[in-house]
Amino acid sequence: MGFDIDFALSTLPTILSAIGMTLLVAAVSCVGAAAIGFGFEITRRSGGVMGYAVRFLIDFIRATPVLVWLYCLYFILPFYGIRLSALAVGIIGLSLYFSGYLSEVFKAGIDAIPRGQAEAARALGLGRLDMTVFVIAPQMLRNIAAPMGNYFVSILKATPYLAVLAVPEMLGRAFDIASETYRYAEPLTVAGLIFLGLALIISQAIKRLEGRLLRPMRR
Amino acid sequence: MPQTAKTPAVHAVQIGALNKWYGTFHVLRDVSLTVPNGSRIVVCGPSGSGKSTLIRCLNGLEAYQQGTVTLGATRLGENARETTLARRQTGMVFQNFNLFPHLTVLSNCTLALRRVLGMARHEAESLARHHLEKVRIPEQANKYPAQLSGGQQQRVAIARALCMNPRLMLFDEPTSALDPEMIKEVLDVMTGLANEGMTMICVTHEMGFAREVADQVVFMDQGSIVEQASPSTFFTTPGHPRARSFLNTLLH
Amino acid sequence: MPQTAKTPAVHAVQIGALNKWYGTFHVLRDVSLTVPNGSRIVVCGPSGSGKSTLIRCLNGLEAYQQGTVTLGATRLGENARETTLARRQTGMVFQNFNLFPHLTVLSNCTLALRRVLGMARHEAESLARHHLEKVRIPEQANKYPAQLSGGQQQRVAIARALCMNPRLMLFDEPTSALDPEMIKEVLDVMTGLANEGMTMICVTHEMGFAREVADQVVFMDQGSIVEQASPSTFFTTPGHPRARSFLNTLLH
Amino acid sequence: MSMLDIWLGILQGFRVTALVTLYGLIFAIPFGLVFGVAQYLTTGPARLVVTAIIEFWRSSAVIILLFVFYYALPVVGLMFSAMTVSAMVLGLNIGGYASQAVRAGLQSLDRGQKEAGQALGLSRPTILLLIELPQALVTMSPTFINQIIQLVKATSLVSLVTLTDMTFRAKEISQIEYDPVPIYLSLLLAYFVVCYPIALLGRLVESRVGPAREISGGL
Amino acid sequence: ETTKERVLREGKIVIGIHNRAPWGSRDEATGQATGWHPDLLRAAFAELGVKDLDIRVTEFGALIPGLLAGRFDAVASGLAITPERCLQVAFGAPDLKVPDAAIVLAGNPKQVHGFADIVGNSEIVMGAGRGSVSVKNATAAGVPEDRMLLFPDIESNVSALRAGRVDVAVLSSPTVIGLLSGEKAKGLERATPFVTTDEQANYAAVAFRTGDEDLRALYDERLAALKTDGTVAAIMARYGFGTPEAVPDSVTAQKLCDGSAATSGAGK
Ligand SMILES: Nc1ncnc2c1ncn2[C@@H]1O[C@H](COP(=O)(O)OP(=O)(O)OP(=O)(O)O)[C@@H](O)[C@H]1O
Ligand SMILES: Nc1ncnc2c1ncn2[C@@H]1O[C@H](COP(=O)(O)OP(=O)(O)OP(=O)(O)O)[C@@H](O)[C@H]1O
Ligand SMILES: [Mg+2]
Ligand SMILES: [Mg+2]
Repeated sequence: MGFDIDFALSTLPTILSAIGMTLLVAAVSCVGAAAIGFGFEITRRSGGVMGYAVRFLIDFIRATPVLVWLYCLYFILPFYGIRLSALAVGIIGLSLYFSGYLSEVFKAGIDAIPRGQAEAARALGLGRLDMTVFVIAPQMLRNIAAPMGNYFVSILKATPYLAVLAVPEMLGRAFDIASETYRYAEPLTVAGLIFLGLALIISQAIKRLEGRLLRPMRR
Repeated sequence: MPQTAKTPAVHAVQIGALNKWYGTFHVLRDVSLTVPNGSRIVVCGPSGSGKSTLIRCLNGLEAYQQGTVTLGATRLGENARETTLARRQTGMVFQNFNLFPHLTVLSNCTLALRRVLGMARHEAESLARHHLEKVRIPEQANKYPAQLSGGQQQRVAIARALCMNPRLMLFDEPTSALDPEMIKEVLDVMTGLANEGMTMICVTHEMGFAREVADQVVFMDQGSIVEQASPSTFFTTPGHPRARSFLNTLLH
Repeated sequence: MPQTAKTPAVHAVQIGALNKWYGTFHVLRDVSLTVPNGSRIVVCGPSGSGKSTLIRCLNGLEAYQQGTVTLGATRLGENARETTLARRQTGMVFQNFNLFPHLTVLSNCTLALRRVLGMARHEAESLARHHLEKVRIPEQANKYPAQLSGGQQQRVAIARALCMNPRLMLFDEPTSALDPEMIKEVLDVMTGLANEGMTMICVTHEMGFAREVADQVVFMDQGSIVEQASPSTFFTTPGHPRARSFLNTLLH
Repeated sequence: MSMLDIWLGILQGFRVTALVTLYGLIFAIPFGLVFGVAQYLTTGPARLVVTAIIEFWRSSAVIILLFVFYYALPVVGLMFSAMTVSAMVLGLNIGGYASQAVRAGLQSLDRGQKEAGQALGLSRPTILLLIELPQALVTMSPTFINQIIQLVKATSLVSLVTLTDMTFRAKEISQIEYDPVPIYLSLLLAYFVVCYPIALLGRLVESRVGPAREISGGL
Repeated sequence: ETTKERVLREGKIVIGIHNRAPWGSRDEATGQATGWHPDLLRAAFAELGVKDLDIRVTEFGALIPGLLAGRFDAVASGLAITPERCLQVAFGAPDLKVPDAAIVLAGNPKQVHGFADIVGNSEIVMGAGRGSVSVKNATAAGVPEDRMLLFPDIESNVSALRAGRVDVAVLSSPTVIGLLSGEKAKGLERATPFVTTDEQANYAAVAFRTGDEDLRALYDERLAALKTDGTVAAIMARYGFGTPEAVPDSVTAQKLCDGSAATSGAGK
């Protein structure tokens, strides 16, 4: 199986035609996963029955593969009258799945904030909401930028799973070409390189963001 | 400034038979203390004797199980709204400064003014600058805490607390994380405050400061106040043997 | 104990025109200092003046760009083997203790004995217990560092260093992370060491200790030694204005 | 087929899932340790090389690596068994993540630990082995346990190289019984039964040694 | 030693399948290979003493790479002869004609009887296998892309049909026959008729490695014999295949490879 560069280049337009879908799914899922994960973590912190329920849910999510989740949401929910579009299932599935992981990131990020910060805020008379928004959240963001970036890359790398839902994303396009031409090396390499490039861009962006966020906190 | 409308109390703080447990561990045992308006109390005692716990009870950072804490005319915990108002009039300065590292010095000072008191930005900033001047670092207003020395950070923390116009200031070992030179600059600011008549309760082992500034020295051991006296009495003729041995180690 | 076979040097440490830069920042400027065997040097000076850097250069924790450091008869860096041997004869005690948290007190003390000197377990342990007794905590041998108070931890750190039978002890602000009561217990141990004739260089701001124990007080500022005198001279008539103002702030 | 039959059928793939996981660990653990330590100790060009090797295993798409190692390498004369390829690719992928945990654990240790060792005259290898690694491994152990879960879940890809794991069993069963609800729910349950105890173990260890540093580890 | 010599010596041939009834799958009960192509191969080689069919189960997309990598000696899993694939592998003689067929919910609620019906009713969503010839045929017939959902495997197609995500799944006729045999597809039925043209059909065959032409020749020889003695017809009957699936004599592997007969993809 030799590698034909011309052929590889010729696959580029087809594969790139799906980059919009891949990015859309990844971006929305990142936001969704972060939002749900933060909600999970806040709920867990408040303790009580809900706290335990959320804790179990997070462990459940961690203990099961994302693919199976997508199958369940896509093929099983309709039997119970819930019919979501493939795109919606993909985004909800990835968001839910990664929210479990991100909530752990948020947990670590919040735990790393010295207790004195919350105490200082309370001593100044700040309410719970103000404290969360103006004192805890900004510092948490600084603590978690790097691990959160890693998960954003993971979410990107998980978009090919949406092929099982017939969502036309990049790796699926590459496999389309492969199964039509029976040449695997070229389309897969092209898709792999695009994914790698996107992943590098994301992690660089996160690094910069982290640098900017951290600047005031360093000497 | 919001203010309780009741008759101005003579005592800034009254602590009555305060008891607190951590699980089964009895941290505060029947602590009673009266702090008249304008007085300066220094609290000292061995590590673990409950000094921090006591002053944290005064502004609601710790809950307690028995006893009463009265700030001005407000009994803490009786009425939620009044409790909040009373607490707001208590400023607290911590050993580790606890400045918000992601905010500039100025924003550290204005945050509560704007979010709690709802002041306009302009007004809040000019008030903050006024207090920064008072602690002698107006020029640092736009820096971040990490860019300041420890002494400067602690002075910002004091300014931040002062911005809320407190009637009582609590200090928990404000100089024990500082280098010797910086200790002096912070103590100077505190002495200035005391001279202006601020009521303050200060946990510290700076005995020079206690001697110079305090009206009363309170010595705690194992959760109880075992001695309370004027500095001159306390330093020359401590009554309790525990206080005596403590003073000994302190002055080696 | 391995020992350099050369003629025993009169001076434990000789520092000659030491210069060190961090990037473009000149941390140590032409520092020269002679420490005779058995003498006790206290180094003080404002924060950032290079005290830690200086004593870290003495046991090879920091590299330097110019100048010489001679420990006993060995010039550091000339011969790798001799440098290692000379370093082994230097004990160091840190501000934050730096005990190994995953090892018991006893193992903290025996680790280097066994791995560096190749002692048998039994022998190492009995030596370690001997030194733990000397710092007055033989009963803590089987605890982990986290189970001890700060003062106890620092005493373990001293015992750990003593186990290697050093000819020179370096202390970098050994009491500045401690509560007042614990400061005394650590200083007592150090005074005991000094009385036994141990050569020591100690960065500290405990002026009581300096007065009582030191032969010489060295005052550093901005990377240079600006004053070096006996404690009685230093405390009564400091020559350099910077030293004077420093002493002032220290004794407020 | 009853739900129980389906479930038992899926569990027939458990042996492969477990074997790939165990053999995978044989690759992952040494790789994570050696390369994590190497990245921590090296500087300059050597570090670049170490980092490149880690990144290759960590960032490449596992599915493409499986494909290449099983189907492309024999063409150039390298023939590994399916089990070897699976264990190696999945193991080294997880090992790449684990190496980052090891490095982070070593880096987050107080510098004073190393200095205290040096001041006592201990050699660099002794310091690493007896002082730094034991502490780093303890703080990193929750992360390692989470990585094992990731490894178990990643075994769902090995059907690509002709191994019959739990996911593939589910697909086989759906050849007989085209009824997605019980099959996918059973599969979800099967992974849950395998991974949840590991997740609980992770929680237990975490509560002993403090929170895990989150390093995203694939799916 | 050539592959042929080794196969004959060991009495064992390693085949790759992608576990798809009726093409080639592992029997749940016995663990043996079963299905159209394994049965053909077994019959073809049995008299030569090759009794052992050693199966490797993998994904469809890995069948040809696995063959090329020497992971198996033949692909016996319903691979269709296409000019592109002929560049990679050596196909045996075509053994089954593969027209498109469709499955729908019982009663065929949307009355689908050909691509024209799908094109004509904008409410119908069609499912098919990603990269399969059915997709090409549907596209050629004018089914718009936004009403076609492409799934990676048959299960997904069936699950989507049951879940109401598609109204019809267009698959190869043998697949549909295999799918509907027995109890496993309750509530589903084949859309009859489902009109297709001859150009849309393609032809399945066993694939060998290029370079193993001697093995292929041996197989072709045996297959011809099996056709003559009626064994092929018997196996076809076993799987419910009939005249629509019979290969006309005029169609040969050579012609299909040259692109002079129909095009692309059978199991897919
Ligand atoms: N959250 C807690 N849970 C359990 N015990 C606690 C808690 N906080 C403090 N303690 C214990 O209560 C006792 C009093 O603590 P406190 O911090 O008030 O002492 P302190 O006098 O301020 O000592 P220091 O001089 O070391 O600051 C100590 O023995 C401490 O271990
Ligand atoms: N690794 C480093 N890189 C750059 N600058 C450093 C480094 N370590 C120390 N410095 C700088 O060198 C100067 C001297 O540091 P050193 O720690 O020796 O001071 P010190 O006298 O011990 O102060 P302190 O009393 O605060 O411990 C300081 O200005 C410090 O910021
Ligand atoms: Mg305290
Ligand atoms: Mg220092």
